[in-house]
Amino acid sequence: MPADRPQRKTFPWIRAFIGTAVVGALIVVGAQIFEQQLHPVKPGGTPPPRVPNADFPTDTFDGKDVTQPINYSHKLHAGDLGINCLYCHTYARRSKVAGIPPTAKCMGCHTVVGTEKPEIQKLTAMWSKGQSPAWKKVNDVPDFVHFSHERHLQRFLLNNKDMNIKDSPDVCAMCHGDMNTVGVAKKMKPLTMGFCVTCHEKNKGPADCTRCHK
Amino acid sequence: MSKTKIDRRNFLKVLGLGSAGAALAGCDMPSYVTSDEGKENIYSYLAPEEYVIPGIGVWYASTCQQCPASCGVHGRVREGRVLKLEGNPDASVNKGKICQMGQAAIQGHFHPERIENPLINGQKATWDEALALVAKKSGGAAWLTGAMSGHQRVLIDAHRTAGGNARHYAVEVVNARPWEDASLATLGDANPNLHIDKARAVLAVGADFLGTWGNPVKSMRDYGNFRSAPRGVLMSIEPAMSMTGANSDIWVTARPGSEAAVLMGVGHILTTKHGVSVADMPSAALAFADMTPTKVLGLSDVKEEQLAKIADTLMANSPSLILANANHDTAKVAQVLNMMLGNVGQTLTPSAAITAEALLPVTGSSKDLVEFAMDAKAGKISSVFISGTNPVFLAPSKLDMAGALAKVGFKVAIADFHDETTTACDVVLPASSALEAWGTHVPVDGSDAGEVYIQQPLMENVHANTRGLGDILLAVAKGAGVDGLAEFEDYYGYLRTAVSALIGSDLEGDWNSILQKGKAVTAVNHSNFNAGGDVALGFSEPAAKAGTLTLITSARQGLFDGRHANLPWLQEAPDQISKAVWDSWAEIHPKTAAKIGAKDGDYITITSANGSITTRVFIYKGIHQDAISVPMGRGHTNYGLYAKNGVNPLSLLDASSGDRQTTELLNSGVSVTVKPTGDNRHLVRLMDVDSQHGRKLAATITADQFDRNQGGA
Amino acid sequence: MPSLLGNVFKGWSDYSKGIEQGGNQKYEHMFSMSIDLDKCTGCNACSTACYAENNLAWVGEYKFASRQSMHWMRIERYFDEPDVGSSDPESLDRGASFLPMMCQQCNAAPCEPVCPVAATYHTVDALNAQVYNRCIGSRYCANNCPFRVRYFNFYDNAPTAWPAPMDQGLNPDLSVRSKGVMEKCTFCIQRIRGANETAKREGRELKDGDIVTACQQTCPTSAIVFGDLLDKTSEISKIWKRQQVKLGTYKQEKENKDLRGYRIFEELNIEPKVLYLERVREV
Amino acid sequence: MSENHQHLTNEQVKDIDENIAWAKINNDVLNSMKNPRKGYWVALVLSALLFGVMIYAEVYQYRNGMGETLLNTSHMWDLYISSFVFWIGMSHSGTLLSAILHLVHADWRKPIYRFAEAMTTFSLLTAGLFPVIHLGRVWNFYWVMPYMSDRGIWPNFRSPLIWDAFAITSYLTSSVLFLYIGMIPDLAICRDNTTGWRKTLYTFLSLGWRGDDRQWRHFRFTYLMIACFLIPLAVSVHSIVSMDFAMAIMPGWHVTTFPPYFVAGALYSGCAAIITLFVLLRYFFKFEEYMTMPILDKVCKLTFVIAMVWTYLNLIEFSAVWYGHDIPSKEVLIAKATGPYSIFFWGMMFFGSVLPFSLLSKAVRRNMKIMFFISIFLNVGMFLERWMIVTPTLSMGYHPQGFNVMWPGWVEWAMVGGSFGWFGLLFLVFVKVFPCVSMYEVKEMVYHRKRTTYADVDEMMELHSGVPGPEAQTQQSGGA
Repeated sequence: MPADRPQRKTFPWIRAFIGTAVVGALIVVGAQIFEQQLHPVKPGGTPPPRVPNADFPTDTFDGKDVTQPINYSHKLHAGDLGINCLYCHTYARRSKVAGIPPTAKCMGCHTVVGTEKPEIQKLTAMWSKGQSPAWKKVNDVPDFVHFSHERHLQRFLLNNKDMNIKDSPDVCAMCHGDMNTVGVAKKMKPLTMGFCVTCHEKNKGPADCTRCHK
Repeated sequence: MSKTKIDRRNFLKVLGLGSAGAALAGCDMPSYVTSDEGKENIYSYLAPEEYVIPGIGVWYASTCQQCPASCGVHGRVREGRVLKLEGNPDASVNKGKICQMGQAAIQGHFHPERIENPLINGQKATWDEALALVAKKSGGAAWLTGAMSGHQRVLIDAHRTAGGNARHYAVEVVNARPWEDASLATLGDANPNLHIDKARAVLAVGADFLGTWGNPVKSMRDYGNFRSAPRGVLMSIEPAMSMTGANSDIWVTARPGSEAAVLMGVGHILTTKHGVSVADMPSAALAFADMTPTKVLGLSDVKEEQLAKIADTLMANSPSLILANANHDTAKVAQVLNMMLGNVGQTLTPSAAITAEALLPVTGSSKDLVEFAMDAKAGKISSVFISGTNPVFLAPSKLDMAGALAKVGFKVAIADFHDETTTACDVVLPASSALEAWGTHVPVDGSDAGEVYIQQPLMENVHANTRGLGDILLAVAKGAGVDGLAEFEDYYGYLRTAVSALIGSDLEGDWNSILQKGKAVTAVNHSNFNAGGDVALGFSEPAAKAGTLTLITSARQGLFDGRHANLPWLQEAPDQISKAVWDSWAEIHPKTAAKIGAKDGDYITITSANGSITTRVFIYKGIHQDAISVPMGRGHTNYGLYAKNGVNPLSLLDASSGDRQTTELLNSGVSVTVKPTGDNRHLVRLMDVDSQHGRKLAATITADQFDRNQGGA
Repeated sequence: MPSLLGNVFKGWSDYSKGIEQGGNQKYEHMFSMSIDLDKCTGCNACSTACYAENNLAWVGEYKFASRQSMHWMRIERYFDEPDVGSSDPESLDRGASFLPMMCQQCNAAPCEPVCPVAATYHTVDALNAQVYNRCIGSRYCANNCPFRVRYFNFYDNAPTAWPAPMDQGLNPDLSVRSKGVMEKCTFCIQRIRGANETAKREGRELKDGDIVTACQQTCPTSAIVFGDLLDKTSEISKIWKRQQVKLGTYKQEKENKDLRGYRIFEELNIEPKVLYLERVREV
Repeated sequence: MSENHQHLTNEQVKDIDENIAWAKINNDVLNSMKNPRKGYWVALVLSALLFGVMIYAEVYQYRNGMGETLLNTSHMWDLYISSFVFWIGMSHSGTLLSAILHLVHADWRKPIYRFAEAMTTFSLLTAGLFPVIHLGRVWNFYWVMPYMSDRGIWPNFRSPLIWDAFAITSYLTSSVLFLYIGMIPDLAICRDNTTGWRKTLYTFLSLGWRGDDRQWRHFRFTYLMIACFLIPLAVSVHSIVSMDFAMAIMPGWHVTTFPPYFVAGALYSGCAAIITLFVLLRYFFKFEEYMTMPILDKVCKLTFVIAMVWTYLNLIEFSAVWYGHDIPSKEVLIAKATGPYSIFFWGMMFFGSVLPFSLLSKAVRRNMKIMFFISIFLNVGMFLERWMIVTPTLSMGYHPQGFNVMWPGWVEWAMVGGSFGWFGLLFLVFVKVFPCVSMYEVKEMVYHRKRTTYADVDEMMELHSGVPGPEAQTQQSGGA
């Protein structure tokens, strides 16, 4: 039986090309979106930091706003009034956790200062009832990460040649960003492992996993 | 971990909120991957002291209440929660060491099944209601407790004397009563100090001093030195292998109840072969002369060469120490041998009790358990407070403890867990755990340092509505109108004053140093042995004839007498000998197994005159052919989720197993019959092999090699 | 980001060189343990202390029966060879021997090279570290461990093991292991790091006795000694010296045959760092 | 044809009848791809169900934890790894037939190498599942692959598991390539003879194949190249898989002869699988003219030889252990033979080393039914072999405390069964979408056989079948 002669087929270059282009485009866009999830950066970027090291070691990170039981403003206390971080977060010097200042410390001033403000009155009410506010954790790392504030403060306060560090806030800013610019605290650095490792490699921090993961 | 020394009371004030929100370091259930902000809460302290730093553990001294031994402990407190217990180096009984039961105290403390509120007839009630009811109906109440000492005992006595001097029954099934009585009879001192570390040879006859006898931690600490060069020799004579037996160099198995005969046989050889003089004790000499090796063999299946070996070792290694708790007779023989061998004064020294008699410990006995049941049945007890013991579980079924309690008009339980007894009580007062309460304790054993151990709270109550034992006792005593207590609003206040009186100083500094060390040191009066004089030695034939099985309810470190059966850590800690977990088992000898036709994992029914239990067999050679050993501790009927499994061998005991002199329910003596049910399930054990398969795992060398190098290490 | 490729081939292998390469010279510490089997009474105190210190999950009878338990430190009980227990066929004539068995922290650990993601590796202080959050649960390491001391989280044990409020008693210094992760004895690494912090805080070097593991601390007979082998003055290195046991060999030549020190399975050339002292027998 | 074949019919002596018309070849093969019969759908549904069970088991295990497999502290690996090795082994058949035999010009392979090659690919896809599902934290499986991240951490390149990952992926890629390249001319034929979506597909896949000399020249060259490249790869892959065990220190695993042993076992199971599929395809697709008795005969002989090699290596291993000084290894060996797993061990020895001797009989070799079951049993033996490598070692090992016996739970069995479902699914789809017999190579074969039989081939062909000569044919329908 004579086979019918087919017309010659040529390879569909056009279609192949378009297909590839579409797939490639999808991949690129997807990667972009994923990256956005990883490090969301506010369009227009964050305002230029006033505190040194606020943009070190990686770019800033725009965490979501957290509503706290008391609308505490870091901008006011640390920024405008210029209170040192370690005045309130005093545990950071001596312990692995920086901790939240005990209510007594707040009341130290606020029995006389700003008593007319509603937020302060909220605090005073709690204090008199003997409760402590249920703060939300903002700079939170997974529980298998064991970070020591004490070690890091010591390292960078005592041994900071040509690092542009004058005072403890400059050290805090390395991981917490420029808290002078925000009201209620928000996460201003990614605090991912990459973030930590980058700094560790730059500053010869320990490269041993079990320093942080136990 | 720096052991910061701090002022206790301020710490308590601080903790007002410390424990309420203790998530400062994110110690909640871990969020594995999340690092999102705003997920977890942080609570701050209200007004902490300088030394309270989140993230840094602080160590506070207290006293362990897991067994009557009362070891001193340090508790690591962080973020207002106690996380770990360790021995208190300043406590001379345990010197920084504790046993697994002490380690597991944490789990009991945070246990989900704690009693959280006062109960009246099982209904939730307020403290005021409960205490009012108690005050109303508990006139002339008797007390049924575990071993008890310190100011808790003082309060109980005060309450009793105020209310017509009803009796205080102290129940401990695992006790040293035979030894105490024999020592009292022979040396005139119930609790002579033992110096195992000074002895070159120790012979333990049913006295499991490495497991549960006396203060095991102290004994083990001494045993550590005892084993370092020059190395002492440990021998034991017992029907079934105990922890002490498992560490013995010479282990001799004797028919249950015949231990006294064996010891006398040893005495026989000592007198005849080694010519040790018993001139000053004619009747003892008679007894020894009478107990010839052949007779011993007939009574106990112990061969002459074994006796000789023991006697030779005792002679070769002096000073030695002979400990016996099998029964009164045996203990007496042991003491006589100690005198003969000149151990008295060297490894046995007179005890030095503290001068404050009121604080001295009431050591428990199972005799009190029996007598309580009798008195209750006879209607002699109108009302009773039950604390720190579980009579319904411990009592042999023959005593019908439940029925006896039913006869008692008004029953108050002071407990932190629901158990068989609390359900039988009219009022249940929720006690805080030992780590939440104040108290003082005087160890039975051996501290002639005159130490009174302070039990102080290591954290705020986990359950807000519980109260410390001391506070409850105080409230009850107040309710009963005991005078002189009105001024104290809480037990802390009472204790502070009382201890100050004890040490003759109420300076803040002294009090703080007491709290830091965890002990108060007070005066002791040194006594002397009034040994000498003749001692009549008797041997009572055991009830069980040769060839019939005798039940041994052995006590093991871990679940102890059953009070720890609700702690998963201890349920899952493999038994020291059989390596079984989470269930009961019956140890029998291969020959016995062959006789009754049972193989490993078979269920057998053990029947005595008072009932029967069914459990699985574990077959090995570390037990006498006429013995069957079922460790006590399991078989609870109402002790929570984790204590459901196993059987309770204590229920099979009865007075026939009693010691003639002390009328103690001994842990051996009931003759039983055994028969397989036909079921078989593999006994869950850590390991199914007894042999090392030729690998060099646990290697051994001979003692002479050891001595040649002074132990090497 | 500097040196992304920096540690592609270095890091994992640095501290686990075998004997052929003459061992590793770069350790800062070399933590080791010695256990005197003659003092060990098999009382389980160390094991329970480990549960309390290291957030070990208890698993219950069923899982224990399927050998899925999590006890990092287990006390094994053997009766003596060859006659398993005694010369007397009727009964035993001496006690058992107890063997506390935990991770031996081998210097040439067989578990390390086989882990696909390098979740277990040798640290600069000669510890055989296990990084829980890196582990993907291929379980190759456990297969390759001659001691069978690596325990795998076959289930999510946390909810059953720590029902509220038991979770309040968890040790915050180390993480609770999740489902599908391998774990093992770490020589109480949280205590080691803690002691390091304290030493740094006080501006001094780590000294012998700073680090006390949970098992060592509680052992009632003080059978366990722990310390740094590189510190020649430490108790532990004295013991190794006295026992004439050397690292870096799989066959000990002692001039004094009566010494008790030995390492289990050292003939496999894996360099265990736990020194056992033989049990003594009266014969 | 030697004398002893005289009494046999053509169908029994000749690898293929040289008088098949080429158009008929096209039609037969193309028909095999069209309108599936009821049996096909039944098979498809069955495989789908099996695979569904696998999915369910995986979800169950994922939610409840690995413990559901009844693995324990001593047995950290079990059936998952065995099946992994088993499927990797299966994959070696295709390579053997298509690549090795291609290089040695054994042209009887031509009618059957295509589905063998497909089998390679699909069993690799199946094997790839197991290392992933056996992970405790399966969602992190990609951590074994080296990829740049700002954490700057890398997999451990010393671990045989990493080597596995690399070996398998590269093997998969190249075998897919090999399968595809080899199919291009046939795809062109399909393109010319189909309509609708198939036409679109084949048009795209056949890369504009016209079958002119230049294309043929490049095609042959490429095909040869990949074949050469594939052979060392095939050998290395299973050697590396064997190193998962050989690199460990456990008694019974730490064996020097493992790499060749594994490769032999792989080829063995592969050949057995080929026989199975051979019988099935021949039966279902009426491929009697192409998958002829003599070819089966040759495959069986090949299988027998490999079986003997495997047996030899087995005995080598045993004797090495037996006369060696390694007591634990000896214990493991004895436990294998006498312990709780002994029945499976002896089953493996019987199916693997004794059963093959039945292949010595021509009657057996040429009996489809018997061969079908024999081939199945051979593969059962091979599966047992893998199991007996993994499990007995773990049940003994060095430390007595770890001695225990473990039987896999239903989850593991479900996964193993499901893997067959998954394989069947892929294969069934393949035979309906792609030509499972290489048309152009069969034509070549026929042509060459004609050469041997007749003097002037082209005239004869005119004579017999009235179709134009090969060159014309080539021009026409893209065939050889």
